[in-house]
Amino acid sequence: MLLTVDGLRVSYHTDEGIVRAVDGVTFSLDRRETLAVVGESGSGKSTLALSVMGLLPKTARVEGSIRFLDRELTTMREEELRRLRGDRMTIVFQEPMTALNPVFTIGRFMRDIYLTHREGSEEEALSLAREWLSKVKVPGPDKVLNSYPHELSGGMRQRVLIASSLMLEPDLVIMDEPTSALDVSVQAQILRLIAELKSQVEASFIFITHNLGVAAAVGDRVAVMYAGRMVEVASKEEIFSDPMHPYTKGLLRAVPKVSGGEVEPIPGSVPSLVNPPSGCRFHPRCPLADERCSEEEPELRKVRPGHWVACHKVSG
Amino acid sequence: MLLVVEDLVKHYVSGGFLRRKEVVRAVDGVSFSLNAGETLGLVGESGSGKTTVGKTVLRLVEPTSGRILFDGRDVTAVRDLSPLRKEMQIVYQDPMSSMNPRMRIADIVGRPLQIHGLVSSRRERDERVRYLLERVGLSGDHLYRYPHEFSGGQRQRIAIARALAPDPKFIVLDEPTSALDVSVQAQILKLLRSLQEERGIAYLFISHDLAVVRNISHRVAVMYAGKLVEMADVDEIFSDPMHPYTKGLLASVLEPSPDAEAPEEVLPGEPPDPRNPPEGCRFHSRCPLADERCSEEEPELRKVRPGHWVACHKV
Amino acid sequence: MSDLARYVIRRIILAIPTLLGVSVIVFLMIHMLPGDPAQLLAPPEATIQEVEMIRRRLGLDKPLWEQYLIFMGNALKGEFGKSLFTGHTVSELLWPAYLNTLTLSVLAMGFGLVIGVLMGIYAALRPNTVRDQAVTSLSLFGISMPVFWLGLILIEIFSVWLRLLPSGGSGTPRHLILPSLTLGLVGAAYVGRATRASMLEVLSQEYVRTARAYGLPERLVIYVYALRNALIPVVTVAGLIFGYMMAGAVLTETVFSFPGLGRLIVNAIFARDYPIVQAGILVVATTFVAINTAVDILYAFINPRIRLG
Amino acid sequence: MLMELDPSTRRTLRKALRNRNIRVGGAIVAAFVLMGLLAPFIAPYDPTKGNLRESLLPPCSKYPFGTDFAGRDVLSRVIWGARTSLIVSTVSVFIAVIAGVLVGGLSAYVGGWIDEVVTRIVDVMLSFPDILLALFVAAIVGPGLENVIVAVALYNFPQFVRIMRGSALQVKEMEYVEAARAIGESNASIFARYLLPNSLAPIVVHATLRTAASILTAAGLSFLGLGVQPPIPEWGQMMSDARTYLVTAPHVWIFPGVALFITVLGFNLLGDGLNDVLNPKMEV
Repeated sequence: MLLTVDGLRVSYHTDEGIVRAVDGVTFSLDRRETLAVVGESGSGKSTLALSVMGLLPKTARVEGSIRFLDRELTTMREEELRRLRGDRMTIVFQEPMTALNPVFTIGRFMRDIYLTHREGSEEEALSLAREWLSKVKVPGPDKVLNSYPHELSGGMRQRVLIASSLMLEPDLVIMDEPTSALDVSVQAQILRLIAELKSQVEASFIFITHNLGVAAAVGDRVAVMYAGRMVEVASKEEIFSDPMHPYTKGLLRAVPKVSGGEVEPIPGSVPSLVNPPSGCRFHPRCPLADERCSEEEPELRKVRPGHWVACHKVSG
Repeated sequence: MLLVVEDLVKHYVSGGFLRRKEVVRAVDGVSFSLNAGETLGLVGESGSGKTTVGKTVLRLVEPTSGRILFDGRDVTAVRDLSPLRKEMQIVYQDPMSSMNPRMRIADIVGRPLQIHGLVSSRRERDERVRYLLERVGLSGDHLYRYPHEFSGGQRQRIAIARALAPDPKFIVLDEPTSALDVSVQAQILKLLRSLQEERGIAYLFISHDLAVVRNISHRVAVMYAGKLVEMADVDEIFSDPMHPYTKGLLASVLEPSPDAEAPEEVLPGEPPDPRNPPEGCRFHSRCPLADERCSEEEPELRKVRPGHWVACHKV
Repeated sequence: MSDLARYVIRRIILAIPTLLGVSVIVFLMIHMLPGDPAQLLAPPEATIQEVEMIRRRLGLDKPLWEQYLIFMGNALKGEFGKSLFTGHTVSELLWPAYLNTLTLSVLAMGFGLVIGVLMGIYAALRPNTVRDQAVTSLSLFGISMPVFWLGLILIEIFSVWLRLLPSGGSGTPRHLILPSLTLGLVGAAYVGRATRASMLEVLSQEYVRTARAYGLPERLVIYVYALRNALIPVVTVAGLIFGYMMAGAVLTETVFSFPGLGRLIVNAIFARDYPIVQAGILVVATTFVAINTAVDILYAFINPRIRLG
Repeated sequence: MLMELDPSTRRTLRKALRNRNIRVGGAIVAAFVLMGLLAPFIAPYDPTKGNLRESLLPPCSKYPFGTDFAGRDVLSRVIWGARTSLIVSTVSVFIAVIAGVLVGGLSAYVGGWIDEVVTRIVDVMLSFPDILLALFVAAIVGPGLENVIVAVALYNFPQFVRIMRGSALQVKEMEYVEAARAIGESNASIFARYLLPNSLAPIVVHATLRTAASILTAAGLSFLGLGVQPPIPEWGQMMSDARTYLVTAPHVWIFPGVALFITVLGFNLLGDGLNDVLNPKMEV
């Protein structure tokens, strides 16, 4: 296993109370595997990404274990963690507009990444950067190296970030909604690019998205999160052909499709993470919920080989 | 015809004194019409001008040229917009930023009633607001709360209640569900449809999301770089798209299905800079079918079948 | 023309109407004063004939716009007429005093910038800790401190008790220490506040998180990636503070009997030596506009985005 | 209905009361205001009458702050000085706020060439940095209490125009202003119901901070002899008088300086606190 997350809990103290952003998440990731993590706002998917990267704000409280390359990340010294970041594990954020420093050129940024983690000259850094910009199909890599972020389009900036995160051939790449800020046509290009790159590099991917279609297009396995918990994990084929958790089922019925058909909303809204519902967090919106659901928190358990569900109402 | 838009143009001119002069051709000759009780879905990527069309129709943005007829009246010519404001409304993408944070719900939803003289007392206003809130699925007790005390979906319901208040015939819905979670989006779509059935309101539904447009529209118009490229009935445009851009867009959409894969790259490049759109057909730089003519001559939007309009030399 | 060149030229041209406005106001000063300008510009004991002569000599009988053009023409040549009482030309008095004030302000500014930026960064890196609060309180004290009172305290400490430095006067570098320290401390307080606020803002930006996400060393993240952005607004504040120092020097110069422009202006106000007052105020305001224009141009070099604006 | 506060106002109020800057600053300002208001009752002596035989006495039991060169009680003069500073700063800031909010707000809302002209005029006024504009005005109208108020108000005015204009321009671009037009609100109503209430937070903060700065400016003018004239007691003027006895009688300039410093500090603390509460930034 490349990455094993076990019983991860992340909470923050705020004026309103304790926010339990991630509340007991367990999963693992193989080499060269892509896990798509799907969830609505407040499901904790981005917090999960940041906690693996060790990028949570200092005020966050982290419990549980994150093992990466057989080393425990939660107790690792910041300096050691820093050496892993950008080298062995990288992350691509959602907003390519604000993720790049406005006063430095692309070349400067990519050079700094290289020189931070590798012994080498500036020329080597820039030639590797140029090579990777070509691999992500940036037209005119030399010109882009000398450009400032505001001179590039959103799609180009996202390609630059992808090149930056793959340049040092990491073991793990986390993509946090990398296409959500892009137009449909550009999103398609980026997803195609990622699919092609996946076959060229050794890395594993965690792909975070709120878009079920995107998850289906990129994931080998899909994990569905709700209110800080993982409610269902299965292979892409199973989760979309045979969803078992009522939330996954509801989500699939609620999303409109270009092929047409009616949508069926899930009643209610996403719960607050300050004071989440007792028992199963989905029970107030769940058509199957009974008394037990409001009292006892369901464990994520294996109902079939490779198919895990956290629901009292699913047997198997 | 409730609404007829003819050759609508909106150019933004910026620059001036020692600043580079720039003309942004946000909307460049758009024509369409809308029947009472009908929903026209207006689809396009960012910078296509779809939002500008919506706002120009309401004259929240002054058109550069063109004609807008609403219910037989020339919207572009009237001096006093007040009577039109009562009949045409708008719902924005982000309900939080479209509400005055220092107003209570009673005022936000009640102002249109007061402005247009539809209520005579505060009590009557509150009664009406209470009714409207309940109609959009909120508790009437929320009257004296502020917008920030609600969730995104609830806020969008409040925005819909505000638009509904003066009992309009027409509402521009500008990406009304884009900021919402999937599970809540479906609720809002359902609400919008039931309101339309109940009151016969016409919608101009602006969205970048083809699946959402398919769900709610009767007819669909596709915009690209300030122009309409295709317009047809909803089923026809999704089953038989004719413009290469529409085809590309449809192929780019991802469906949550077990055999889904990353789409083939059908639309290379990015939408053009509206300050400097390509000559000829604006789509030719990204079009797989483009030939010389496409780069020189701008195609007209023409009827290729009853109710199906396409602007392409190759169709 | 490049965007940058265009921006620089536009910024310089935009300063012109401001300077014209300033010159009109300063020019009109004589006419805003209660009484007859010629009378005001004449020595108190002058006869009616003498006043009339002065009126003609100074062109006060001509239309206002013509007088303004003459005033401006002379001002552009650096000529502001003669002092009413001392017999010197205004330029003879003005430029040495200006140079003194400039020296004082530049020293104070240098001091204020270094201390202020360091304080600001120090505080911003440990927000809401005791050390941050100490620095924040210190800068709050600084901006609440009457500059003339601070000057008196420093005199009491360094001149009266410790007998280290002169309490006033000019001539040697030692005379500059206390006045520039006084001004510089207040400047440091303003710069420190601006730096802290700006640095905190920048540290919360996504690109800082990105830099950390790629494992860049904290020192690089803070002192290069963040600081470069954080200093952009500080540059603006620094321009304003420099103006504050030029003008605020009035009080400091009075406390330390330092022969600068401020003291020249104040003494001229008391003596009703209006040509000096006019010239002095015009020079300070012009310097201020020039500095702010320079700052805006500098801005465009630090921040590649501004050039488009 | 009117008496009960809505939840968001109550929350802001609760936040304000928990804010240390507001508590400390507010207490100082309150003490200063009380001192100014109650000066006739709490000052032990007449601030203007002195006994030349008791000139320049160091602090003692009879005169806790000592006496000045004219034998006047420094404590009483410090207390009465609060009244002078209070009048000058609040009146001048009040005038500047009202004028600045109207001019800046309308300029931003109307836009076009009017806005262009207003901006140029403000630029010109702001080209006289800091105390210089006040000095210029004082040179023309001469010293005296009313003239200091005019000078300081004139020096504050362009700042409020600029802040209000900036704030209003920002608000003007907000979607809710467009939404207000969409429901048919009139221009006057948009200005009064949408633009003004949402632009005021920075004005409130700035008015507090400018009060602090104005106290300093007024004291500075008086220190130069161009401000409030004797016999009206004023802190800056007291310090100016004391410069002659810098070494022999430091109590004459130390105490008014302390009063001035603490008062200004109080307003600055209050302003910072209000800024924390009214313009919350993201927490790091």
